[in-house]
Amino acid sequence: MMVIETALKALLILLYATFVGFMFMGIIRIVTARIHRRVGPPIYQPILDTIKLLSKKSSITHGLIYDFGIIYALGATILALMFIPLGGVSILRAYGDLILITFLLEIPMLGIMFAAMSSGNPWAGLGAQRALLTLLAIQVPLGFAIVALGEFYGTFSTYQIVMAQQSMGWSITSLPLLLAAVAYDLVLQAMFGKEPFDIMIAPGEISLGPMVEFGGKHMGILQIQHAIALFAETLFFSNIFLGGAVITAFASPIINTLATLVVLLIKQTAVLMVAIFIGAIFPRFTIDQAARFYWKWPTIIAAAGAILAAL
Amino acid sequence: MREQAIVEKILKEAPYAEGKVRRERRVEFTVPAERIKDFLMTLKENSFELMLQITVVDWLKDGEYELVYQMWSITHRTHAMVRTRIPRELDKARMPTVRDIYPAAETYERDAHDFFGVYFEGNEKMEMPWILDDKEQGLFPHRKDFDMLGYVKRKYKILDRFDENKDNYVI
Amino acid sequence: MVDWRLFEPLFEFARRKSLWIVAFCTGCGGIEMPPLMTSRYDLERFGMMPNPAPRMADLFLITGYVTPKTLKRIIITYELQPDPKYVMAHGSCPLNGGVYWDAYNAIKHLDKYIPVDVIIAGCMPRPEAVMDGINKIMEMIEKGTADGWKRYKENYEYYRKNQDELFGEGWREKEARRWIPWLMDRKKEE
Amino acid sequence: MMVSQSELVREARENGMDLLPLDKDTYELFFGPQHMATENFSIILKMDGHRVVKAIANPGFLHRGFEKLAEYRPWHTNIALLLRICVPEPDVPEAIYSMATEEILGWEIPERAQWIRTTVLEMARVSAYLFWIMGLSFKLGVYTAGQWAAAYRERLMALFEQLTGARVYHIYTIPGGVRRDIPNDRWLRQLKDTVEYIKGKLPDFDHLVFENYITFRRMEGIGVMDKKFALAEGVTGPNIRATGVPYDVRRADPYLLYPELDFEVPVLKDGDALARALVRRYELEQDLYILEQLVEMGPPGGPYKVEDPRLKNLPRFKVPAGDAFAHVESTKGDFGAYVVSDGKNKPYRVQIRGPSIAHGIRVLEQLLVGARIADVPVILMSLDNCPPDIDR
Amino acid sequence: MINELMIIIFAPLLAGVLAWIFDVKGIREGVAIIGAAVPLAYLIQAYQTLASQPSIQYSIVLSGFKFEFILYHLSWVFAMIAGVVGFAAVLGMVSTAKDSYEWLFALMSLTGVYGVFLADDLISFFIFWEIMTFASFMMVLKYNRKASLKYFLLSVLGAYAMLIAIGIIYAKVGAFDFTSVQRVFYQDAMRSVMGSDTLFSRNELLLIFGLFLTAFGVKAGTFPLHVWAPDAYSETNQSYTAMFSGVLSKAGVYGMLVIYILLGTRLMYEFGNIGAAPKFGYVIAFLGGITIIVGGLLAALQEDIRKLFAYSSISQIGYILVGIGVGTALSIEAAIYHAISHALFKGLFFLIVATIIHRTGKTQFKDMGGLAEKMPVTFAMAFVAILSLAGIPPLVGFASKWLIFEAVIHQNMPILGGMLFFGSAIGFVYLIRFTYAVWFGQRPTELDDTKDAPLPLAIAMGILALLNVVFGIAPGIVAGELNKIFGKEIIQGTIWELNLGFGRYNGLFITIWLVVGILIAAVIYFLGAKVRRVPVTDTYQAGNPVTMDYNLTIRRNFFLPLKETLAFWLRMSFDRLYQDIGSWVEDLAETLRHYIYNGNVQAYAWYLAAILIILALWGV
Repeated sequence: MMVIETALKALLILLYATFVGFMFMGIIRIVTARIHRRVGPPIYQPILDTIKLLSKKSSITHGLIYDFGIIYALGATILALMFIPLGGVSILRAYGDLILITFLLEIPMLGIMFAAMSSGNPWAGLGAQRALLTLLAIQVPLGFAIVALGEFYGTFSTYQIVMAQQSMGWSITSLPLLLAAVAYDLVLQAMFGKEPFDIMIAPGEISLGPMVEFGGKHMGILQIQHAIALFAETLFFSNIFLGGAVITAFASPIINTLATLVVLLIKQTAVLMVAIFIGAIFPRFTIDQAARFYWKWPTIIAAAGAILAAL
Repeated sequence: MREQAIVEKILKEAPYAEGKVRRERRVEFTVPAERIKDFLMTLKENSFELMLQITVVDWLKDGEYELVYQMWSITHRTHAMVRTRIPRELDKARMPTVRDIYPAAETYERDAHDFFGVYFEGNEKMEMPWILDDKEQGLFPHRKDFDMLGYVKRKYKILDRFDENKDNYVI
Repeated sequence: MVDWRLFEPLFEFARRKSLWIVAFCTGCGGIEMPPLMTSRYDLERFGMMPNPAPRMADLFLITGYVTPKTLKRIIITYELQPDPKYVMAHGSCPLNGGVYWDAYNAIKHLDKYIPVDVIIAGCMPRPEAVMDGINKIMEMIEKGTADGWKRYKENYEYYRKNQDELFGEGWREKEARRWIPWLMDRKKEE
Repeated sequence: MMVSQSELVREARENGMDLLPLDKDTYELFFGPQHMATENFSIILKMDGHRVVKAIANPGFLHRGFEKLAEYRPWHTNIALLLRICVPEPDVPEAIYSMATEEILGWEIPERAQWIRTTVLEMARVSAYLFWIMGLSFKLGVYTAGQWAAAYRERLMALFEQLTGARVYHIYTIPGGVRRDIPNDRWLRQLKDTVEYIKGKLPDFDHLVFENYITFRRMEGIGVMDKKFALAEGVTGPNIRATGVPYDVRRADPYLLYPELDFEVPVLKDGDALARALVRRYELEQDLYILEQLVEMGPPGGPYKVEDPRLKNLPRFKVPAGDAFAHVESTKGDFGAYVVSDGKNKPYRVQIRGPSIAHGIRVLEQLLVGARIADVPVILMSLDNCPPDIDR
Repeated sequence: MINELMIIIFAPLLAGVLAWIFDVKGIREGVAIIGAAVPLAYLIQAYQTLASQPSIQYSIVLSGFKFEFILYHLSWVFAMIAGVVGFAAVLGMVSTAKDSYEWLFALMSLTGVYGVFLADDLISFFIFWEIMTFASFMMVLKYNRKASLKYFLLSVLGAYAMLIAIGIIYAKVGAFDFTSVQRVFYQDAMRSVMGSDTLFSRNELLLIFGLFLTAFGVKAGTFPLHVWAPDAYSETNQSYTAMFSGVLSKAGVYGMLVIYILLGTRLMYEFGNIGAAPKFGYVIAFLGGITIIVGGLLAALQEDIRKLFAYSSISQIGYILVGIGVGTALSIEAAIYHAISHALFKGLFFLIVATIIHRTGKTQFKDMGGLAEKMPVTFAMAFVAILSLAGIPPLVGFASKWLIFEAVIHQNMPILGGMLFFGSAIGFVYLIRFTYAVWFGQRPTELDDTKDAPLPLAIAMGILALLNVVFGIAPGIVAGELNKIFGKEIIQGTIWELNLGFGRYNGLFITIWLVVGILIAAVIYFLGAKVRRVPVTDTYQAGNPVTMDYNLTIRRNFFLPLKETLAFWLRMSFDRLYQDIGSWVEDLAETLRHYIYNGNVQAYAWYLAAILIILALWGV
């Protein structure tokens, strides 16, 4: 009985995350279009794109790992999603360890890189090079931000951090975590692949880099992965820095849950909007400049936050 | 006149050439093909800094190619044409390269070689693929005796749009 | 397996509303692509966007005249695209040569070499005309008549023969190897 | 159908070929033509890590043989052909061909036609610069600026459309003047408004692109040419002005109304990609200023083309034997035409000198050596390489 | 009567000597495998004994010196590492060893390691330490003289440091055995708390600590004493390197633990704590942190497959040192856990490297590529190893790394935490470089006939890969053993779960949900269109046709941007500094080598004995 309940819950979370993730992708496109003074596509456009990609009638492969890398990327993203507390409904929130989630949010990229590299395309190789160095660059401020959180709250459980914020106020209201949040937000820019850190795909330079060989269903799965990852990353940020949401004001648990989801959705959208606005007004760094940038200001900010939190 | 002075000065340094002023800011020289390098050296010393283009004109009637080196002097604000003539037979149409005087000439020479078959001796990139693709041996499309319509019909296998009898067609 | 025919209308709708264009500016029509993508005409309304990777693109816009050198790349890029794929030729030149009807270096009938679904007349076709052509191709996808990719598969020998006649047998290898001597000359560099 | 690398190798070995990768220290990267950063143009890069070791430009994808085709078409018909050489600003080939032809004919074109031509050329320059800003910002990744630039360019397109009847290929300047008159005064007012509008939007581009910290980091010290190198390679236009040579055809070899107009020739000394970009940015401002002056001046009265009975029968229009060279300043550089006539109704030889042939092949190949792969599009864009005028 | 401890220690050496004497192919391999398997079997058997009694002890008196040996939980864990990885390495050597010389010294070094782990007095610790160093030095010498010289010089440095430290201790304590030494230092600590005179002054204590740190740091490959490791690890039989890096470097780690056991209390009271972590441990931890970063960055920039993993070893040892340095019970457990997982995945990696080199004969990345198609089994093993090293749940690498992260960050050490994060990312970076260059991309045509791994190597890899997976999904197995060392439940939870109170990790749930996720993805994948296999030449090349003549893979300088970003730091090389010093030391070293490390076991032993006697006399 419990297994069925868990499975049902997981399915609901997955569907919700996928749907909202696609909506986020649509929002990104629409808002970007509005900044460009265009109408932009309908909000459900990413869903159509994905259906189209999945319904392609021919597809290529470069070997087993080319297929498995993609599947692994989506699987790992689903795995990461299950650990992030979504109000009161997540499955494995008791195990939602900060460090575990940080790792889990990174490993889908490893799957994509495996698949991309196995195609043997030099552009994909260049993309992998850039993706890995971006990962390396963001890791320092990201690490300090996570350290700051862990030290501030004395626990690594995301859920406990969320609960602590319900009584203590949002994380960003305290100075060390505000610094950490600023650094983490800069890191998110690279995680979303928005300018000035869309170095990995850089269509004008290396023709989408790692994605260049994916087509048809491979790209379709990657779109789904991207949607879920978008949802998971914004959710994680809202949870650890923006107070998450655990609403118990209403009598009915269903209404509570819905209210929680709405509050979370608002916070996630806010995180997304910041990323879009930053992305719209900056050119792209080159990879070495990005590394130098991340190792300078965000690292200093996040390290300051971590040290303050440790004192 | 300013242009006249320039021409006289250059002709003094290069007596083998002929020169005249065409109009304001336009001068013109004619040199024998074998002295072209010396003459361009003279021009460069007289501050004709830019080489704009090497034009080949195929004078079918005379059996000669006319090579026109289009030069521009930023100092004198004057355009100079340096004309020289070489035979148009493919094996005789050879010129010394002026790449060492004007490096830009390398590209223009490749261009002239590709379309007219003028061989510039000393230019390493002469045989390097340039604009034309899958060139048939000895076929230089900008020569006057190149049968364009025949070539098009042969290559692209279309016959419908050509009026065979009209030799002097207009579109 | 699931009978996907049931979902075919949905797929057709998605294909119609999400045409990704190969970013290959083959001719002068490329100059009208930025206006089409930007605020005055905004093709993204219809879910179209340019995509540098042919593997995930659906629509190949032949923007203008095609020279043999470009045609080789067009064929290679076209074959990289996954089915179903659509080709829209832009302007009169791919149709019959246009102003280059007697040019020695322009392809006269593009549809001899790759199947073309829609041709827009004009030189240069206005963005409105291009949008009309796109509308047309959307209609054709809906009706199922945009079947150039099927024709290419079925009549592969025909297209292959025409390509080989124009470029000569083994043109891919020949074209690829052309640059090797010039890339290898290490001694010359020094 | 399973094709694997092993099968390819086996097949090759059966054919007696031993396939070996060329050079394992470096790898080959084909940059274009099917690439967002190059218009139909290809560069073969030999790469080491992310640095370019050797670059070979591979032009010719757009070669249609205009110079040959022009020999088969009557004098005026060639206008409809030759303007396709430079797609972003097709008025320039029209103007040079017309000017060269007029020089052979010995015609002086009426003042009104001169005013219109100058205006059209300047409008073309502004629209080409806006197009270039779009290209640059797309390559740099600041798509907003590019989208806006393309949108503002549309206003000029609309003006062109009213004036000439076409958006892109205007076929407007003909030997002897222009094809038709200015439609009405409203057009002039619109031109004035548009110029003001675009001028008001320039600060936006400054914020987004030209004064942006990241742009500076991306473009500073990239693709540096010095004065001597630029002169030796025949570089012209903004590219040579960015190295400190104040060479502008509009000043050096004045044509049309330019002697009467007041404008500056911006010159920078650094010679890197940033300097080239900034020179173009300043020139855009100057061009808008010129357009303002032209609108202020107003079109002089009189005919808009030479009144000549021969123009009645254009297919039989003959030009006396002779040759002439004419050039104008385009946004890419010194755009020249050399026209030879043998007295028939068709030119004997037309040679177009595109500016990109100088900076798009040899200069590009040399500037790319040692550049990062991310710099390749930036260098390409900062040189403002226009493949069709290389290929013709 | 021969004690089982003696069998554990000397069985490999005996087998090695036998293999050396009976230089017959087939027999020597068999003998060697038996020689490596016997200690393992005895260790497994000892597990049950240890369940009932705290330790197994044994001592022999030899010419006045009393050599004591002990097997308790800590040394059992380390000996098991040696047993498993050593056995796998010996299996691997069946395929790669060229002659009996290698068998002798490989097995001799195994003996040395066992001796170090089981020693209970300083003198036998030192002697076995030197046996281990000598044997591994001989293994390197056979392949590359220059690399061996570097190794030799630093080993001698370490050996003398240790010898002097032992001498000082002996001079004051008058005994060698760990128990007495530990007791003396404990009493000293008590005295210093009470303010009375101590046996060892503060400076002497610092000196001993520093000397031991140098000695063990050399073996572990700690920054800035790591310079020997890349050369020595790469310039030897790669199957042996599995043991060299997997086990021998753990001797250094074990040494650090010995510092804790012997001097820990005194040092802690003398220099105080930061939080729950001792101050002196900070030195170790920060050296470890710097080692992670330096080793990782240099690993990413290598062009040689062996060098990459050599530097990677250095980087991973850094994690262990961080864990040890932080010095809480949890962090030490985490460090030992990571020592286990490092031995497992790095042993696996070096066996993979051995396979690749054995089959292709190439070591440079630029000569490889596209081997995944040709060596599927090896690639599968490499996949496990990569995921494990990169710290991808649910493999063992993640569990141990996670423990270190939690232990360090929970102690409020922000800078170390940042270093650890950087280290995990740099792990991704160099692994991708390895993956891309070796397994994927265009295959040079001369590698087209490459065969998969030979059976012994495949079995060896299989053992290690299996353990990687098992200990990852069920991390509680290892945690349970580690808890026994401290005698209390520091890491709670079931065999699937690690529960620290402030953080939880469940390997089973992760596995289940990963499988669920992958199944969902696979369903979507299999509903899509059929796939068609295309060769590497049929890819996006901006529209251009290519053939196999072109080089399409970034074979060299893959991380050139990183190199350029770090150009300033890369200019500072400790290796070069040492080389400059070494240029004038070299002549001396050459002389020394001629007389001392000349391969003559006897002379070496005599020499050591003489030094010991002199020191002992001087001390007294």
